[in-house]
Amino acid sequence: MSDMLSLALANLASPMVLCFALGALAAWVRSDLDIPDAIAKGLAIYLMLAIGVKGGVAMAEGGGARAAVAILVAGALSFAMPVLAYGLLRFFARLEPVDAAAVAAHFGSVSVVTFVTASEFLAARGLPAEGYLVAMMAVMETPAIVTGLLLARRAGYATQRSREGARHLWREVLVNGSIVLLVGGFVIGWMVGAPGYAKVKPFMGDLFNGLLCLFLLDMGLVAMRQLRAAPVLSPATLAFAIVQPLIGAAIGLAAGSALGLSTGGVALFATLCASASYIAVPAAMRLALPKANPALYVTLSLGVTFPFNVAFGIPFYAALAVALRA
Amino acid sequence: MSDMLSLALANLASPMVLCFALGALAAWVRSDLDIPDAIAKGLAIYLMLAIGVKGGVAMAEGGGARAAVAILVAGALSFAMPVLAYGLLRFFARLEPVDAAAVAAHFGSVSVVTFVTASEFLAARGLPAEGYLVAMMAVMETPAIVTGLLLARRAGYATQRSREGARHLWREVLVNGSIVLLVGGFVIGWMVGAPGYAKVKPFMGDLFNGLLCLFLLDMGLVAMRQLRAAPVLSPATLAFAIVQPLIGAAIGLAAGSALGLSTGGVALFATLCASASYIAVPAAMRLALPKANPALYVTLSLGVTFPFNVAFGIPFYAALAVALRA
Amino acid sequence: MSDMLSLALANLASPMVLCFALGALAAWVRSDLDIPDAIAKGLAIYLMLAIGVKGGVAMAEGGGARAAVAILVAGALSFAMPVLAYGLLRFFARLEPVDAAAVAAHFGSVSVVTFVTASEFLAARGLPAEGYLVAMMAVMETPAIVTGLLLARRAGYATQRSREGARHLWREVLVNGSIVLLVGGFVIGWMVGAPGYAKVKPFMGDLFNGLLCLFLLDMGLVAMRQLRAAPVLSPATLAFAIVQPLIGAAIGLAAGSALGLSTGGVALFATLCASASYIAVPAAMRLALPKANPALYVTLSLGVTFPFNVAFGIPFYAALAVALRA
Amino acid sequence: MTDPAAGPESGPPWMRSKIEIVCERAIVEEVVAWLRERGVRGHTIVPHVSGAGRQGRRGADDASRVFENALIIAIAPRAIARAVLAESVERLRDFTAIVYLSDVEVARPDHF
Amino acid sequence: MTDPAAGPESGPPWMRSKIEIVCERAIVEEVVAWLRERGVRGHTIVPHVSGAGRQGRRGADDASRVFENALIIAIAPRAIARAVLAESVERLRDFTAIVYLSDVEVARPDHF
Amino acid sequence: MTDPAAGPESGPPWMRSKIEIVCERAIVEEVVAWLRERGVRGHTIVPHVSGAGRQGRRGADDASRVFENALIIAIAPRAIARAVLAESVERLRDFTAIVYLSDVEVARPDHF
Ligand SMILES: Nc1ncnc2c1ncn2[C@@H]1O[C@H](COP(=O)(O)O)[C@@H](O)[C@H]1O
Ligand SMILES: Nc1ncnc2c1ncn2[C@@H]1O[C@H](COP(=O)(O)O)[C@@H](O)[C@H]1O
Ligand SMILES: Nc1ncnc2c1ncn2[C@@H]1O[C@H](COP(=O)(O)O)[C@@H](O)[C@H]1O
Ligand code: NA
Ligand code: NA
Ligand code: NA
Repeated sequence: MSDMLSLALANLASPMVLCFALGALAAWVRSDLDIPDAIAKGLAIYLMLAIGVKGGVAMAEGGGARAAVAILVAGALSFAMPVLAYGLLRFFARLEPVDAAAVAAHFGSVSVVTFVTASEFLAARGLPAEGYLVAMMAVMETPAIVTGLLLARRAGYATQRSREGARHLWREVLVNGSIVLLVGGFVIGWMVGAPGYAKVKPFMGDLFNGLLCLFLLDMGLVAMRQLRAAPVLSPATLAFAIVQPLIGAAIGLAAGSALGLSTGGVALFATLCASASYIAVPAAMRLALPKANPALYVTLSLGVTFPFNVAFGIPFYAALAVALRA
Repeated sequence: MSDMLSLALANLASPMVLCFALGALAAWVRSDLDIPDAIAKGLAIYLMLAIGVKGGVAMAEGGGARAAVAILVAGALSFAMPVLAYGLLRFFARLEPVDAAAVAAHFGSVSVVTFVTASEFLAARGLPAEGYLVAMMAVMETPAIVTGLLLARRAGYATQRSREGARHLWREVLVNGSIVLLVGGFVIGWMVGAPGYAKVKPFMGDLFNGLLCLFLLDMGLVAMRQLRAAPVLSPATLAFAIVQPLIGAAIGLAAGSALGLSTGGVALFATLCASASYIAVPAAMRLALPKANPALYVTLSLGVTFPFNVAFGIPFYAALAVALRA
Repeated sequence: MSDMLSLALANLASPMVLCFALGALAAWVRSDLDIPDAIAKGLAIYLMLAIGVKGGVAMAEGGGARAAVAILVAGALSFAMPVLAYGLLRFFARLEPVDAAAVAAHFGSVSVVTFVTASEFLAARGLPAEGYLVAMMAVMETPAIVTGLLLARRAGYATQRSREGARHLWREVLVNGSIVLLVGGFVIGWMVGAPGYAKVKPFMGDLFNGLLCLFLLDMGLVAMRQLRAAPVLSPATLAFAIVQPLIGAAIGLAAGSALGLSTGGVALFATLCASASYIAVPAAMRLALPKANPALYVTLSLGVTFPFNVAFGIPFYAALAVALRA
Repeated sequence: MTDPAAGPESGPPWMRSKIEIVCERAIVEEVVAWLRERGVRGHTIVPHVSGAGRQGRRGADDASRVFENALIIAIAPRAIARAVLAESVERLRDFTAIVYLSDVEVARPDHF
Repeated sequence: MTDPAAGPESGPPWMRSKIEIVCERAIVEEVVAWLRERGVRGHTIVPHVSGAGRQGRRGADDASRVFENALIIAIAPRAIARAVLAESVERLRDFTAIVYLSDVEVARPDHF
Repeated sequence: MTDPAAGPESGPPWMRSKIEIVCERAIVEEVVAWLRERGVRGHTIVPHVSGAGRQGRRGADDASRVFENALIIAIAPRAIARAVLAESVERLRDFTAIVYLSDVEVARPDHF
């Protein structure tokens, strides 16, 4: 328990989380502070490529024997989790089926920045995770989208029809930028191994925390602005965005332990299950389920669950993993 | 005296100042060289956040006992200096009251990039300044704007009236991006101290000079393009943009010494007093005093005073501070 | 021979070349991965400035006695090479004169990114080149444009007439951004030498490979998208884009040896002669020879020759230089 | 001046219609494909416009880009433009979008 | 074709006016607030346009952004557009700005 | 409403023509210089627009920028606009470009 508290405090006092808070505060006081779009996208590309490469290098170091099973389990969880979320959203939060399906897809998928923040948190505390967690993350992006669309179809909502539209949607889902960067980086890291990594370490390794600070500053701005602009949400809907991560984390802790992951790996997998997508899934839902309200799903995943995980979830899941493994 | 010369030469031969010169030269020969806007803004954000964090970390190391008084004095000087500048502009340069008030506000405020360039110059010469100089800079941004508006009102120029406009103006003045980054970075640095800083040092510390090079390259382009596009200015107006910094530096040297700052601190405070804003104040003046000519105030602060300080002012003020303290 | 193979494999397994391949693959599967324009331009500016500074610093270390002759020879080759290329294009590929002249100009000029990739490849293999190769590159950018225009004029195509247009063209040719950055960086590096370089090395030196990765990722995307969008080209035209680099490399190897360059220098000069411009020359041709088809010249230089050199040419030219010097 | 209702070819300068569509970025590709199908032969896109309408403010740079708008401009014969306008009501109903037409004069009638 | 002077509601497609304002960035928020006050129900902003007029070239990317322009587009009933145009002369006098109107046809009259 | 053909000065609001040119970036400076020569007193440029026309898709961010478009907007008296439109056919033939005109109303006739 005191472990947990000290982890939580350590998290809140890291420059990364403080930068996130600064961004949120700036948006709260309506400062004109603005990270140019191109810079924010450049930072996101950097983070995804670098985390992919790091994961691949770790994988090349060995220890990937269990990777295949773990990756399959991760994909299966992403498929299954939206069903649970849909249930909660329909029967407790009383959302319309199409909105419930869209939101559920977000929570079955994952947030790369939450993952990256958790990785750094764990690494700094001597709890590194297996390299193939990156591959597990990549594989969790998409299945939840399919489940979300199936739930919507079951409820009578036809998803988009035009051929051009469908092609566009599936490209968005299967080869979107983040999957390409994560998987591509992973393969590159795995091919070049430690000697190749040495060439790019000053960029991809040493700068990671600093660039993450800048990115989280932007995320703080974006999350808080989203929250300010959001329509009033029902208490039950808001509660969902806190409860679902906790349920997801519990599932992740159990599955991670069963898979025999390291303590850091268990904590990181719990974080993945607890996180919600706010990039790939919104874009896909907007195309496939236009009748679902984007302000709803983006606000829940980006405005509520993301800050919750960054500030409180990560140290909490880490403490639980430590306790579980002790 | 030979000290001063060698400092001046050392300054002119630094990669940072040479990059500034290269930018100016490129603009002079009308090269199409162009630093994308988003990159320039990203660099500015980096520099402000990093200098803020550095200042806060230095403050956390102790030695901040005198900070409060120094910060108050800095704010008071920013309030007072525009009155002097207004007098010079009205009676020697013979500007219209509204133009004189607008220009005066710029010279009472400060230039972050000049500060940052001076910091590096001093640090490289073993003359580091107190961490709270960053806070002094942040506090000097705004008061001069208020004085400028009061001077204009006294001369009969109503400042902007619409409620939306006024709200916008005050947000711009009180929580503009640079204040948020400087103060926010300062607080973060102060909270995380040296151990937290270690995590981001490869980014915020090691890269500082290199990124400053790139930013000064852009500033050279921007300053020279401003100068080329400028309307013809009277010799007295141009002279003001050189003389006022010298007066400001003298005041800063005196006040800094009286405050008991270190040699580096005195030099840096003199630089602050000598510098003129070309980001926050122009934006505020455009909103509050639309009748004032923006080509005038931007050309003087960005096209004349800024290059003068970067190339000659900084080593000169440093040499004076050294002489004063010897 | 086994040397050559191992060099080729080492090249293909470097993170830089793999990032290029990843970008190309992403474009091939029509991923929406997109490096923001501002980031790509910022990276290009960085690479040109950094390579210029590095070259200048190396030059300051001494060994530049032969530089003047080498630079003159490089310029002369850039002048002459388009004539040969024009002949091939007219008589084997059967292009129209105006298209042949435009394409020829591209192949007489050089590609900065190819140069930069080759520099890193050679440095990593203990084959550094002379610093003044950077100056040789800068001087090779422009002469080929003049030859291209002369060839077109000889064939009866008037180049652009309006005064504003001509002024614009010559500014583009003589003081375009890449020349300013390469030459400016070179002079700065030469002036500040190793002590000045130390201040910016974490940025300009240590990050070079990592940022080159990101840039090559973008180049892979851009090159493959260009190739996909390209009109169908005749086999002879496509063959030209492979054969001409080989001829160019042979000329470069001979000239470089005759000039007494180091092994690395010979390899790098061969790479320069083998490379084709896809930034400065297209822009100039579009202005000066609007009747020439931009899809043709951009596809050949960016879509075919550039990837060929990055993947196969560089290690091949290096192996030839090693063999020649053994 | 030529009569706007006179149809495609009635002497220089020729009258055409300018279709302007402000819509969410997600559907830009589909809208363009739809215009093509309707016979529009070219278009111009101004990316990254912001704005506000019945569905609130848009243009905040959220990471997913679902709140971004773009402006599509297409010059086409009047009959095609009218058909696009009429069809837009149904077709864009679930999306954030507005459509409006105006008259323009062009010099090369074969182009549009 | 409906008569442009016939007022807001006269059968499909309905006529509206397009107000276009090119102005310095500093005042964009205020201009939008003013349009809202006058009854305009939506707008679209194209940020970062450059240009030149009586006050010289604009668009150089100076750090303070005081030399940047934006283009505001707003569709509104003709009467409102006329009022905005008339009022603009006084209201925007001290600022860098131009205003012009044109006629557009829309399909959903309730929207604008 | 004033008659569009009535010439520069016929009572408020005054009629002017809006010239719009979508062209490749390379020639923007020259096009602007040409407009000035023809008597156009101001212009606005929307940089970085993409599009498609007879010459295929454009706007891919290639490094050389030869495939980038820009949109130029210029308000001018009708006679000047007509002259520009007529001259454009010859002048822009080798380049990627389209030109079209429309009518606008302005409040300050001295401005345009
Ligand atoms: N019908 C059209 N409507 C709108 N924009 C067009 C149209 N045709 C061409 N354009 C634009 O003008 C540019 C040049 O057209 P083109 O010369 O036909 O390739 C294209 O890249 C588009 O941006
Ligand atoms: N009256 C209007 N004038 C100009 N643009 C508008 C107007 N109404 C809506 N828009 C634009 O169209 C987008 C979608 O409108 P809406 O569907 O009404 O939210 C908005 O985000 C604006 O960019
Ligand atoms: N005749 C014109 N046509 C198009 N845009 C113009 C015109 N005159 C001015 N502008 C635009 O409006 C801005 C302000 O104009 P001005 O107040 O005349 O300097 C300029 O920077 C241009 O972007
Ligand atoms: Na999840
Ligand atoms: Na000052
Ligand atoms: Na070449």
